[in-house]
Order: sequence, then structure tokens, then C-alpha cells
Amino acid sequence: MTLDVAWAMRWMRCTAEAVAEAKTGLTELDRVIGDGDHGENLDRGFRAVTAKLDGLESPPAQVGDVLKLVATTLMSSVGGASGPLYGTAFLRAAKVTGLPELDAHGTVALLEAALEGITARGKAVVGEKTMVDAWQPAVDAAESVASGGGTAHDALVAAADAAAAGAAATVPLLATKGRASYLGERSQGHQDPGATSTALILAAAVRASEEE
Amino acid sequence: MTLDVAWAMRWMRCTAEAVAEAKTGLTELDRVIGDGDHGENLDRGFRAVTAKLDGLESPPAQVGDVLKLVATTLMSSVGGASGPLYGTAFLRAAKVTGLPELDAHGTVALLEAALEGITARGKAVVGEKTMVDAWQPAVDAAESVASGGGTAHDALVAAADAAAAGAAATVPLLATKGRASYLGERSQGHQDPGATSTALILAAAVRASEEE
Amino acid sequence: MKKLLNDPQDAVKETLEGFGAAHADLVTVHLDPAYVVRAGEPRAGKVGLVSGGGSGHEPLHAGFVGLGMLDAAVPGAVFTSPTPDQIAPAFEAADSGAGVLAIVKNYTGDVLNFETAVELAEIDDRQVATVVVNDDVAVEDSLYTAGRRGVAGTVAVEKIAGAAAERGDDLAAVTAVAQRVIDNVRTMGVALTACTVPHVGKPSFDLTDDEIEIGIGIHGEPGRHKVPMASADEITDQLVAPVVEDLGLASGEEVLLLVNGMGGTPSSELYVVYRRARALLSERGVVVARSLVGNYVTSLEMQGASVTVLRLDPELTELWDAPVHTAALRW
Amino acid sequence: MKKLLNDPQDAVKETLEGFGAAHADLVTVHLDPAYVVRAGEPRAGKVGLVSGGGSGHEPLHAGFVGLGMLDAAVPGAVFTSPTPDQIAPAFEAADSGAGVLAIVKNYTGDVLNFETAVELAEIDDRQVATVVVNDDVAVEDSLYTAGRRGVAGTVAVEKIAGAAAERGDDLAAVTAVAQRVIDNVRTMGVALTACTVPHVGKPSFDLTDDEIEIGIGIHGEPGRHKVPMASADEITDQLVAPVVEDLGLASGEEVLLLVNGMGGTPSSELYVVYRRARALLSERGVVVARSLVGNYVTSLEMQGASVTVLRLDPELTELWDAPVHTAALRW
Ligand SMILES: Nc1ncnc2c1ncn2[C@@H]1O[C@H](COP(=O)(O)OP(=O)(O)O)[C@@H](O)[C@H]1O
Ligand SMILES: Nc1ncnc2c1ncn2[C@@H]1O[C@H](COP(=O)(O)OP(=O)(O)O)[C@@H](O)[C@H]1O
Ligand SMILES: [Mg+2]
Ligand SMILES: [Mg+2]
Ligand SMILES: [Mg+2]
Ligand SMILES: [Mg+2]
Repeated sequence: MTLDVAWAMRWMRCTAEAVAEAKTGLTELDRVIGDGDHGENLDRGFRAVTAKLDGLESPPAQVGDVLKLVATTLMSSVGGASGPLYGTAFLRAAKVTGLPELDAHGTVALLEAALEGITARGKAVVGEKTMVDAWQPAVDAAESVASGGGTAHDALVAAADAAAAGAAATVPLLATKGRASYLGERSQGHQDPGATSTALILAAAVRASEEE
Repeated sequence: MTLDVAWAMRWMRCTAEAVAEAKTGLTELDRVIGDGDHGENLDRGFRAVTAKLDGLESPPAQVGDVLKLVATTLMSSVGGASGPLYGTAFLRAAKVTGLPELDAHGTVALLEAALEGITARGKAVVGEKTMVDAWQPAVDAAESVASGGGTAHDALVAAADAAAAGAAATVPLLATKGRASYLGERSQGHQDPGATSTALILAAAVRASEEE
Repeated sequence: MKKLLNDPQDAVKETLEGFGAAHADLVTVHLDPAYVVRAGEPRAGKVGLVSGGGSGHEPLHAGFVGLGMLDAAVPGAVFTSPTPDQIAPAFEAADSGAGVLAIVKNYTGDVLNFETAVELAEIDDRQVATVVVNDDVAVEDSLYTAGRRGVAGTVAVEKIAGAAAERGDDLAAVTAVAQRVIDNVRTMGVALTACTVPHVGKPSFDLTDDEIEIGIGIHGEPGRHKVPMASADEITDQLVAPVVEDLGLASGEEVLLLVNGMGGTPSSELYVVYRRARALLSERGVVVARSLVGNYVTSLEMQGASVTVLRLDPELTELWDAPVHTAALRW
Repeated sequence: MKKLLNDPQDAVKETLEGFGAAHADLVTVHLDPAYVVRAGEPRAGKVGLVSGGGSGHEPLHAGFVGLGMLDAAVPGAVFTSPTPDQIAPAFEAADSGAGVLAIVKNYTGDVLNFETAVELAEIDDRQVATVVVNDDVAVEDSLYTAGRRGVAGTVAVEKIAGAAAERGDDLAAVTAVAQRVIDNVRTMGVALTACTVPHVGKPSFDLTDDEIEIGIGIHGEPGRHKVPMASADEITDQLVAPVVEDLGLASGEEVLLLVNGMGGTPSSELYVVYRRARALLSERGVVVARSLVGNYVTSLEMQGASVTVLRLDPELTELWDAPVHTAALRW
């Protein structure tokens, strides 16, 4: 149940599995309001991450080391908008997780840093129908659990649930950032692919913490 | 009932009407074993013929004058294989019909000359699944009616019937001339477009002789 | 059928109008009858080169009118040979007194209409020689057919004969070099989809989603046989093998490799085909000395490609390399 | 989906291999990471020009690498921006010491990935300037969107900036002229059919047989709105009007008119569109001084076209006319 280096590595493997499974679905979401490559992009990226993890001689010392490896791998293999966004998210997260293990506040710090990375690069705010609409409620939920004395695991669960709800809540939104924005009102009525994959990544973090 | 200049002009107008009506069907035949333009080609040609006839100040003196005008018009408007073939057919026919009116033997001469023109240009013989397979039986039938003492009209009717039968009989043939020959055995089982249009032209000649 | 056209009957005319306006520095377009000639007067003493055929194969032939290639092109209706009354003035426009070479693709319609036009030219004492391009190895048994068809190899014939004419060869010499190209060029094509002639409005043949047509012609006529859809490499193998065999290529020989798109295939796919074709030739020791990849002899929006191989010799290579300045080919 | 491809995952790599082999005189292709550079060393003192973006738009960008145009091109996966680890070595290869201009089409993915690559370059003390092409007038309200997209106008930016670099302009001057092109070029496109990304296997959007998508992007993303299928002239009117309006063209001005095919449309149809577009411009007294018609910025096998107008001035015209020698553009 501890969010340590082994957890971080499991998180990424769980994510890779989940993305592979959801690939067609993510791509279909992106086909409708984007260009139909989001599932393929992330699958390519997380397969590369898995390969990198497989290639490690020994596990790194700190959670941040894992996240940094994830960041650089995603940046160099995903492409598209989501590549630099997720890449920067994990890079910023790595910077605040130079620890062998995370407590509840460390977990919040990770999520917060990730969100900051995404908004620094992408300049989106809540309500623009992007992955920010999943990350922001996730950060908020984790924060309130942590400040209420919850465990790191509790914080993660709350984040994942909030991200899922946030992703679902993108359906009625009008996109004003990213490729979907070109559709104007036709972007309404469809769930954002990036918000959906964010929910998927955070759900994988929870699973990884439970499998141990 | 006389095959005079008026008849020749009516023949061409009847043909134009028949071709316009059969355009899609001819093209469909050509689509299956050729390149799908025979109906369009002939329709373009006979519309041009009609326009030429409409433009005449007074009717020409001889049947052959009408046929020569048809020949040059078809040659310059049909294109494809059928353009020069029908063009040459009418040109040769014009040469033997320098008369104000045709009797039975004159009718046979017209048909014979037309066939000679087609074989001179196209080098096809009977059985190669071309328009020759309609023209040859037409010539033969007209000849036997004429030598048996039949009228010009009888000869025409016999020619038209034989052409129709000849066209129908092209269905099982293997094409060895023209575009259909590229299909090899796949050309079998389909009626030849050019033989079909030949039957149509000769049927129009009969109708023109009956309308008067 | 969705096409960027107005009345289908006007398609050829309007294409020519656009082409003439876009390339007024290169060509003059005549509309009635329709033919396209090089801008300016024919160069005295130069053999004139004229080609033509049905429309729908663009850039063939009008896209190849210009310095180092054709002097005139005669477009017929879509997939229908032009008529003698169009061809004859093209001969006249191309003739500077040194005679004209007519480059005809081997289709009954083209052959007969050019034949008639040549007869007309002879009446006017114009000297016209004719070569008939028949590079399509898909037509196997030419004894029982109208003979092999002229397809993408035509580009090589027009380019090389054009260079020979430009350097001042006389009619006999230009004709001989054109014939040498014809004797040494072979093509095989494949269609993934049929195309739709504008005024017909439905596909020119039927193909299901999992079959392709091997040995396709360029007039919407079906090919040698349908086979199941396969990978680019497997399909390319089926195109290259009969070409190499028919040419009897030996190790060490140099060739021009042309991968031609049928009109609706993205160039990325053509390069995938080129990659495999080149590898197959290399395996046999054949040296790909020159290459051309793109849409040159098309069938409207058909998806598919053809592979053309021309056996080179030093003179043919030099003529291929000679400058050319046309709308569709330029170096 | 029928395509001349092997494993869809290998499509970009195999296209690059074929392209590199066919144009070895012009380019060197690197595969891991993937980028394409001019053959030979960069010319000392010349500003390097680098562009890139998702694959599937061929000949953009690799087809424009060569004398007078790009020094390097960086192809991403199909319709997916390339990654910084590809872009950075392309910057390095293009840099002779005079700095590099990155020409980026305005898509979030392209902008972010190039941005990251520029940050990496700065760590290496490499001077990289960036221009963002956003010629697509289909995106109306750029306050509420990611901004206008970069589409076919990119060709003009690359050609003209390339000529400026080739004549020896410094980085600031090349950047300024590229920006001047961007400020004066506008495009509007239409799709008659969608296209199919190889590894997706189904069309990127849905269109019925009697509707078309006006204001289409080049990444398989849907356009501004669907309208009923219409004649080429009517469709062209809908493309030209917003372009002319956005540019605010006045009578007497000279322009470059580019009619670009989306990949699956025969060139005959492009000339029909060109004919009408030119007539509409002429009606307003606008002089079409330069023209380009063909497939330059495509969307795989999509059927459709775009109309691009660039307002010319004497310097831009001179740079447009300057020699270019690439796989896809040459004069
Ligand atoms: N400016 C932005 N800020 C945050 N997220 C963004 C932004 N632009 C796009 N996205 C996210 O990226 C997702 C699309 O990613 P992807 O399909 O991989 O890239 P691309 O749009 O380049 O094809 C969108 O669904 C959205 O969630
Ligand atoms: N060598 C030939 N001799 C006689 N008739 C021929 C010959 N070649 C073709 N034909 C006729 O021409 C018809 C096709 O005409 P058409 O479709 O107008 O021309 P194309 O084949 O050039 O498209 C065929 O159905 C056939 O009857
Ligand atoms: Mg996408
Ligand atoms: Mg036909
Ligand atoms: Mg035809
Ligand atoms: Mg994308």
C-alpha cells in the first residue's frame, strides 16, 4: 500500500495495459472531435515506457527517477499534443518526488506538479474540454482528502474518481483548445479523449497501489 | 416505302433517337467488357449528325450525300474504336449510293460496302465478338432476300433481324479484337456493345422506311 | 459519385481552360477542336512530336507538352480516343517542315483515329511517322487480343523521343529512338478501386472490399484477374515479376524504374511500392540508375499503381537526363 | 480500407526508405530518429530551414528538402506531430552556424513539440527562430480556438523563405520574409471524402454521399460545416470568397494562386477549380501573376482541394521565381 518506487513502476505497467486495452476507444473518441490518433499515440508511448522499464538493470532509488524516465520516453515517442503535455506533466511531477516513497501530501504534490506542467505548456484552463478538466478535479479531491488526514492511497482513489467524473463532465463542453476547438459547437456532446486517458492513468495508479 | 434521300435522313434521326434511348444500356454493356463509353460515344456522334441535318438548307440530291455527311460527322465526333469504324462504314456506303433512291440491290450494296469499310479498318472477322458479328449476317440476309426477288424494304427487314440475332449470338463468344479482348475468357457471357448498336442502327433503318 | 466538376459534359473543356490559364507560359490551348500546343512557333528544323488519347489520364498528355518533350497533345473525351479532326491540326501545328512523329498508345480507338488523321495529313503532303506504345505486360497473348496496351511507359517514350527531337535528330532517327524505348519498356499495374467516368456516374468495374485487380488498364477496363487484397510487398512482387521476365533483364543491366500512381493513391504508398520494386531488382543484380515516382499516367481517381521498367543504355540515359520543361515533368 | 502498405506501423518508415532511395541525389534519410536532410554538408553561412509535422501530407515536408527550400524535414507518425528527439537532430543537421528557422504549422501538437525541441537547442547554444504558419481561414474565431491552422500556404512559406536563405539573408531577415508570407497567405479547403489513417482502419470522419465538408483541415479533422454536394464552381465560390475577404484584396493587386489537391482528387478536377478561382479573382481585378496546381499538402487519399492565395510584392515574386530543386517542386 506504500507509494514507493515499485508502485511507480507498477503504475506505469498498469497504465500501459489499460491504454492498450482502451486504444480503440480512445482513438474513436479522437476520431469524432479530433484526428483519430490519441489511442495510438498513447499506446506507442506507454509501450516505449514499458520497454524502458524492462531494460532497467535495477530499480531506481526514487519515485521521481521513474517519473523522469516516463517523461522523457513519452516526449520522444508520443508526438501530437498529448506527448509534450503528458511528458511535461511527468517531468514536473518527477521534480517534486525525489523520494523513495510518497505520503499523502507527496501524492498531492505529484498531482499538482503534473497539472502545473500541463497548464504551463498547453495554457488551458478548466472548462476548455481538455485533459485539464480531469486533472484539476483530481488535484482538488486529493488535496481535500490529504488535508482531512487521509492516506496516500485514499488521496489517489479520490483523485481517480474525480478524474473519471471530470472526464465524463467534458461531454457537454464546447472545446476551445486543441484540435476539437476547430469544430466549434460540433465538439459538444462528445467526451474529450485526453481527459479520458487522464482518468485511465489515475485509475491505473490506484490499481498499482492495491496490487502490491 | 422507297429508300430515298428522305428515308436516309429519317434513318439517321431514328438512329439518333434510338441511341439516346439506349445510351445507358449500351454504356452498361461496354462497362462490363470494355471501358463504359460506347453509349456516350454514339450519342455524342448522332446528336452531332442530327445537328448537321438540321443545319441543311435543302435536302441533298442523293442518298450517298446524306451518308457522306453522316460519315464525316461520326468520324469527327465519336472517337474511340467505334468512331472510325462507323465513320468508314458510312463513307464506303456513301460511295456506292450516289443515287436518288435505292432498290433491293442498292440496299445490299450499301450494307456490303459498310461491312467492307469496317473490316478494312478494324481487321476483324466473324466470331471475334465485334460489330462485324452483326454486320456480316445482316449483309448475308439482305443478299439472299434481294437475289430471291424481295423488295428493298424486305432486304432491310431481313438485315435488321439478322443483325439483332447476330448481336445476341455474341454473348458466348470470346473477344479477340477491341478492348474486350483484354478480358480473355472473362469476356464470355456478355453481349458486344458494338454489335448491339449495329442492330439498333439497322432497326432504325427499317422504322425509317415504314414511317414515310 | 462526388467530383469537383460542373456539367460532366464540360469536364474536358473546363480542365483544358484551367490548364491553359495556369500554364500560359508553356502551352496554347485550342478548344474547337481541342488540342494543346507549345506556346510560340515550332522551331524550324525540329521534328514535331504529337501524342494524344482519351482524357482522364492527366498529366498525360497535355502535361508533357513543352521543351524537350511533346509539341502537341490531343485530348479525347474521357477514356475515349480523340478524333481525326482534332489530331490533324495538332500535326499541322507541330510541323516545322521536318515532319511529325505521332506517339500512339495501342488501343483500337487510338490506333484507328490516328491512322485516319495520318491519311488526312498525307493528303496535305505532311510527313507523319507513327510509333505505337505497347508496354503493358498484363496482356499476355497478343495473338488473341488487340495486342499489348500502351500505359505508363508512354512517359518514357515521350521524354526520350522529345529529347532526341530537341537535339536535332531527323524524323527517322527520332522514330528509331522512340521505337527503341518501346522495345525496352514494360509495365504492370494494379487497381485497388475502380474509377468513375464523370458522364457515366458509376464505377467502371466492380471490386469488393477485399479484392484487387491485377493487370489493370488505364481506361477503367478490368485487368488480368482479381486476387485477394494483399500487402504492398506481395502486390509489388506480382507487378515486378512479369515485367522483369518479359524484359529478360540480366544482372548488371541498368534500368529506369517508374512507379506510377493511378490518381487516387497517396505518394507515400507509391514510395512503399518503389522501395520493394527496387529491392526486387537489386536482388537480381539489376541497377536502378534512374527513378521516377508519382502520378504520370492516371485513371481519374482510381487507387492503384503501376511499375514500369525501362532497360537503359548510355544514349537512352543521356536523353532521359536532357532538360525538360513541361507542366508535369521538369528538370 | 485498401492501401498499398505492409504493416501500418511501418508505413512512415517504409515510405521514407523508398523516398530516400529514389532521391538519394537530393536527400539523406535518417530513420532512428526519423528526419530527412539535404544530401551533403550544410552550406556555411546559410540559414538552415527546418519544417516538420505529422506524416500523411506528402510531399510536405520531405518533398521540399533541397536547394532553395528546406534543409531538413521531420515527419511524425501519420497525422501526429514529430517528437523533440527527432526535431533536435534535424536542427543540428541544418545548422551551419548561421542559425535555424523552424517553420511550424499551427497545431497544438506541432507547436508544443517544436517548442520543446527549441528549448533543447537553446541548451546547446543553437540559435533557432520559429514562425508559425496559420493560413486556414476556415477557423473563424481564433479567440475561441487553438487559432487558425497551417495548411497549404506552408508551401509558399517554405519556398520563399528557402529562396531568401539561399541568397544569403541572415536569420532575422529570413524569419521576417517568412512572416511576411504568413501574413499575406490564406487558404480554404473542402473534402468530398474522408481519409483513413492506416493504423486506425476507418475513415477519420463521416460524410454521406451527398454532402461535403467545407473548411476541412489536413489531419482528417472535420471542417467548418457540412453542406450539400454542389458543382465545382459553386464549391470554389465558397472557398475563394472567405480567402479574398480575409486578405482584403484590392483591385490591381498581384497574387499567387495555388490550387492544392488533398491526395485523391485527379489533377483534371484541380484545374476545373483553378479555372473558377482565377475567374473570381479576375472579376475583382486581382491579377493572378503566379500559379501552382497539384498535390502539395495532402491528407492521405482524401478527395478534395484547397484554394490558397498569396498577396505578392516584387520581392516575394522574385523569391518565388528563384530556382528550387526538391523532389516535389523544381524549377
Ligand atoms: N492546450 C491544451 N491543453 C491541455 N490539453 C490539451 C490541449 N490541447 C489538446 N489537449 C489534449 O490533447 C488531447 C488530444 O491528444 P492527441 O490526440 O494525442 O493529440 P493531437 O490533437 O495532436 O492529435 C485532447 O483530447 C486534449 O485533452
Ligand atoms: N477491330 C475491330 N473491328 C470491328 N469492331 C471493333 C473492333 N474493335 C472494337 N470494335 C467494336 O467497337 C466497340 C466498342 O466501341 P467504343 O466503346 O465506342 O470504343 P472504345 O473501345 O474505344 O471505347 C466494340 O463493342 C466492338 O463492337
Ligand atoms: Mg489526436
Ligand atoms: Mg468503349
Ligand atoms: Mg473508349
Ligand atoms: Mg494527431
